[in-house]
Amino acid sequence: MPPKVACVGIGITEQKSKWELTLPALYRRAAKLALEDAGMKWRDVDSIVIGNSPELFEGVNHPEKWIGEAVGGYGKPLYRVHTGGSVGGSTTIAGYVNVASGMYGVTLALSGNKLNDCAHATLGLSTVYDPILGRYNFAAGAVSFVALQARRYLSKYGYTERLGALVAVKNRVAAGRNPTAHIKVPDNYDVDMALAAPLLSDPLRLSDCCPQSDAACAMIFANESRARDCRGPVAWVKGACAVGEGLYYAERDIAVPIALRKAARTAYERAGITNPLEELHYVEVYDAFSYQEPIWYEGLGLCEWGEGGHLFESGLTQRGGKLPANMSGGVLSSNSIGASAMIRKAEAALQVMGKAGARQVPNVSLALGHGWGGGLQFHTLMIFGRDP
Amino acid sequence: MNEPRIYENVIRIPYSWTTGPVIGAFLTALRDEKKILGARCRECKKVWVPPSDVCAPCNADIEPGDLVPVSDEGVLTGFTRVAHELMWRPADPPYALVLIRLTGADTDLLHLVKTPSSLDRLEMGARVRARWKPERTGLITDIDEFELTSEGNP
Amino acid sequence: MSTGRVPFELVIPYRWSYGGPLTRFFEETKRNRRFVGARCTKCRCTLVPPPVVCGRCFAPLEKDLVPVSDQGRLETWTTVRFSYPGQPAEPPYTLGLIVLDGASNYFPHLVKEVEPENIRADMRVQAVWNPAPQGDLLDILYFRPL
Amino acid sequence: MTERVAIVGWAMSRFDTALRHLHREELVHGVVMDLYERTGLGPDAVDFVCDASDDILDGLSISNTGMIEAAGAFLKEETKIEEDGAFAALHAYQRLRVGTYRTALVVAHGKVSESSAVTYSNTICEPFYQRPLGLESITAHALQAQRFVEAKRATAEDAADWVVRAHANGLRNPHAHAARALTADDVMKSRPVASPLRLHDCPPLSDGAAALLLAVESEATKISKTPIWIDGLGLSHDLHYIGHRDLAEGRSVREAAERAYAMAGIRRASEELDVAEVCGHFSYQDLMLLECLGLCETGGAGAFARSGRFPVNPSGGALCADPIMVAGLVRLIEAARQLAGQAGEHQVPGNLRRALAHASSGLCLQSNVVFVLQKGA
Repeated sequence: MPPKVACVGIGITEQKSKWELTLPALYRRAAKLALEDAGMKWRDVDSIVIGNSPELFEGVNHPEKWIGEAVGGYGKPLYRVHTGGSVGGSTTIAGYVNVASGMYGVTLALSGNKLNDCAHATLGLSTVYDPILGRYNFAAGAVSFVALQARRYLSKYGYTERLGALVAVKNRVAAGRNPTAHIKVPDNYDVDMALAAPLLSDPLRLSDCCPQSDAACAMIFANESRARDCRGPVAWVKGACAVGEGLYYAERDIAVPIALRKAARTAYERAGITNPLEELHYVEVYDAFSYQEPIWYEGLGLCEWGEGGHLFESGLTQRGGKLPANMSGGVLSSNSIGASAMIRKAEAALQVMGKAGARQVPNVSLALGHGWGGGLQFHTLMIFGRDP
Repeated sequence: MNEPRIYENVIRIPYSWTTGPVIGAFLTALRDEKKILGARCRECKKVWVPPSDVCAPCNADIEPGDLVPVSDEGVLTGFTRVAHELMWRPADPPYALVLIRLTGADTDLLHLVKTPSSLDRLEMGARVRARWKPERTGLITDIDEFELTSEGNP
Repeated sequence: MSTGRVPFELVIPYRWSYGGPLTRFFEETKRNRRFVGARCTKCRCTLVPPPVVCGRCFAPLEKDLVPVSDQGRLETWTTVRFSYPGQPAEPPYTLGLIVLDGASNYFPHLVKEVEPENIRADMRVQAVWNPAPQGDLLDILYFRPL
Repeated sequence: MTERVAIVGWAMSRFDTALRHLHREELVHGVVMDLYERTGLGPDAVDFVCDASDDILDGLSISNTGMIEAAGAFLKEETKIEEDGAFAALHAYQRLRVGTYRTALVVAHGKVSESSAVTYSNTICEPFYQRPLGLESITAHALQAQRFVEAKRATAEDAADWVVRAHANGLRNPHAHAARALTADDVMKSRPVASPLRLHDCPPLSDGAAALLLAVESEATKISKTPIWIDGLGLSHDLHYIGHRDLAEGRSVREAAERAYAMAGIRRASEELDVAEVCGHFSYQDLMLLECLGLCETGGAGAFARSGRFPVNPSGGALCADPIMVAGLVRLIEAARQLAGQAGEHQVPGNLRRALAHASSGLCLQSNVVFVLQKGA
């Protein structure tokens, strides 16, 4: 059994379109929030792992070489993780691995980005596809690729555009209770208002799509003895897993995330979970686009393939439901591509620690945070528990 | 083996990087006052030129209030005469990239020496002075280059 | 003391190698106006364009490429209505994931000659070949309904 | 106590100035298949895949999207470390120490012929102070070399002798594609690039890929007759702006070495190690590394190298083949090959028991990782 590791401190900056800070200063802000949350000083950190979204988004190659000294990295072990949109998740896992390996007692993991320093963020996105095959940007842009996923999901299982609007309402309204969320909608935001939003890439309307935010997130992981020294509540890592699938492989069904199902099965095994729908008390999925939430429910094994929409419509994942999901407002309300996959795990940990403020859900002792990246390929998961 | 097929193209992405208050103040001082600012760390008192957002050894924040002017004169603490053709070069060869310890600074500034008369007399410890561009836009290249001053070397 | 923005256009030239499989694929689309795929020795699926390996099985592909029909089904599609730099066409245009008859993976391309509201899942589509092919993805102009 | 970790397999693609006929996925697939053939294993023997590559070098954001299939990581646990493959090997080592994995495959690739070392290294510079002045790998390492010479720690002759010796070693290594018979005179009269660096003080441009297989102890002894144990590991990171640090100090190299030696219980490196593969990329930086890794005393690098009493870079090092994102992992492979007695023509004779491998990331040795390897029990 791997050694016990806990998340002892979390820092999430405001997620907004313009930060008047350099990239290192933005990461430093998240690091200071996390140290304060953990009641720790810079010198308590033994190693650092930095995640950042694709370099062409910000135009700085190996940005950890510039960011490192601003987050206490001078003279410390430090390296960078990068797996596209899931980078926040894989950086969180790398932070956990640094401690669980026994090499370090306390590790600071950070991830984020300043996409708005790029005049056309979509230009950065269009470099995600193989230059020769994607040359005419046929599969370019996250929006169109996910739109293809959404359309496939609707036509395969018979759901309508109303499902997207329902998800948009749940998460956009939930964001009202999250001080760091980017988009705030009026309290009376409803399905009709969501359905009235302009179509961007059928079936995705503006209401179904995430905003472009800048933010940074920091999570501090500690081994058992260092975690016991922390005075506040901590969130114990029960299971962590990241699995990848191909892009255009044989018999791929873009609406059936088999890599997520494999990652979930492995993470549940490590966490000793046999029935996730019953045993989990809180979930944060990477809902960059509304239709993805029910698809990720299926990948997480909360229901059978095709039943994600019905699970959502049952109200079970609403505030007050048996398994609330994305009470932070999710990626649909704030998307800093570099930070979002870590923020999903941070929100799950905050719920377990009882430190989620206005968005706190009662008695959460087991919570899961998800993240995806690449061409709908990489899925990262971390499960937190209240007890070691 | 026939000629392998190659697809040539260019990735062209415009950026506009946020300077933040400290680097913003440094660049603004270049543009408006032909002044070079350093950051004095509140804890170790070291003057970092050019300034960044943190004094890393002390892990102390640096804010605009910590900025102090330093001289635009100093001595060479390093140089390299660049001969090879670089795709992205600040000037046509021959030019030199140099490290300068400005009077009042505790670290070295990277910059250029271009004029032939200066290039011939490059040596460690040589005294240099900034030559400012008449039109300045708030970039490190508002200083066109550093010239060796004629007062001879120590 | 102000904070500001430093503008900079990053321009990086690249010379990407097509590599064996893609070179042969686009020779066939250019010279013979046909698709070729590679068949996996383990799962027997045919993949278009031919990849380096059958990713799912990590099994080698048969040496000889197999011709594949230029007709197929449109599994999913999206009509793009917003503009962003580097788009393949002026919006609105429709992008689709096509599964060619005899192949078993997605082939992304444009879909035309049909109104978005008339598109149905898995409708039959046919490639429209470029009269002046250059040996790239535009050797196929778009797919249209059969 | 979690199990020890060993290197149990490796493979290197052909290294050359331009492997134009290969798509990057063909290059990676080839090296992974080669590793499987050498070890008699297949993808089902691998629990975790760790990719190392760079988006700006590949001209492809998220440069590992295609590697899931090419490297056989389909539905496997995978991540990408955006640093030299040696840093990905460090992460893979950490994964194995956790206890949930038994084997880990590390694969790194870089095709500089598809873009350029200048665009790769200039974009590493922060955008305000260094980038507009065109600082890139050659000029940055030239400034460091000049400071090293100015500090009387090495001379141009020392550097020339080092290059001659490296190329002589490289001539016995088929992967050292740029190795040539050189005299000190050839080096000192080669085309000036950025003083004090001349053409032969600099690494060649190389395309290439490499793969490494790690395993926990109970698995390692089944896979390999000569598992090479990772006994020591150290990593450190220095300031970014070139004028903010003393370029000749090599602070983060010393810190990384101290940490690796402490973990491996090494007190006097040059006596307790038998061979070293170091990755300074440039001649002066290789000499600087000899000091900073504690193999010789300050100012003694030139004499130490000339004495030949301690084999360093028997493979020829990065001066003879320098695939970006891969050269550091190659040092780790070459050090392991020496201990396993499988270095072919450039095998150092004698009973080698402990080796050092070093890799760096960023400009002017800003970040460094040091491995101490041990053969046998």
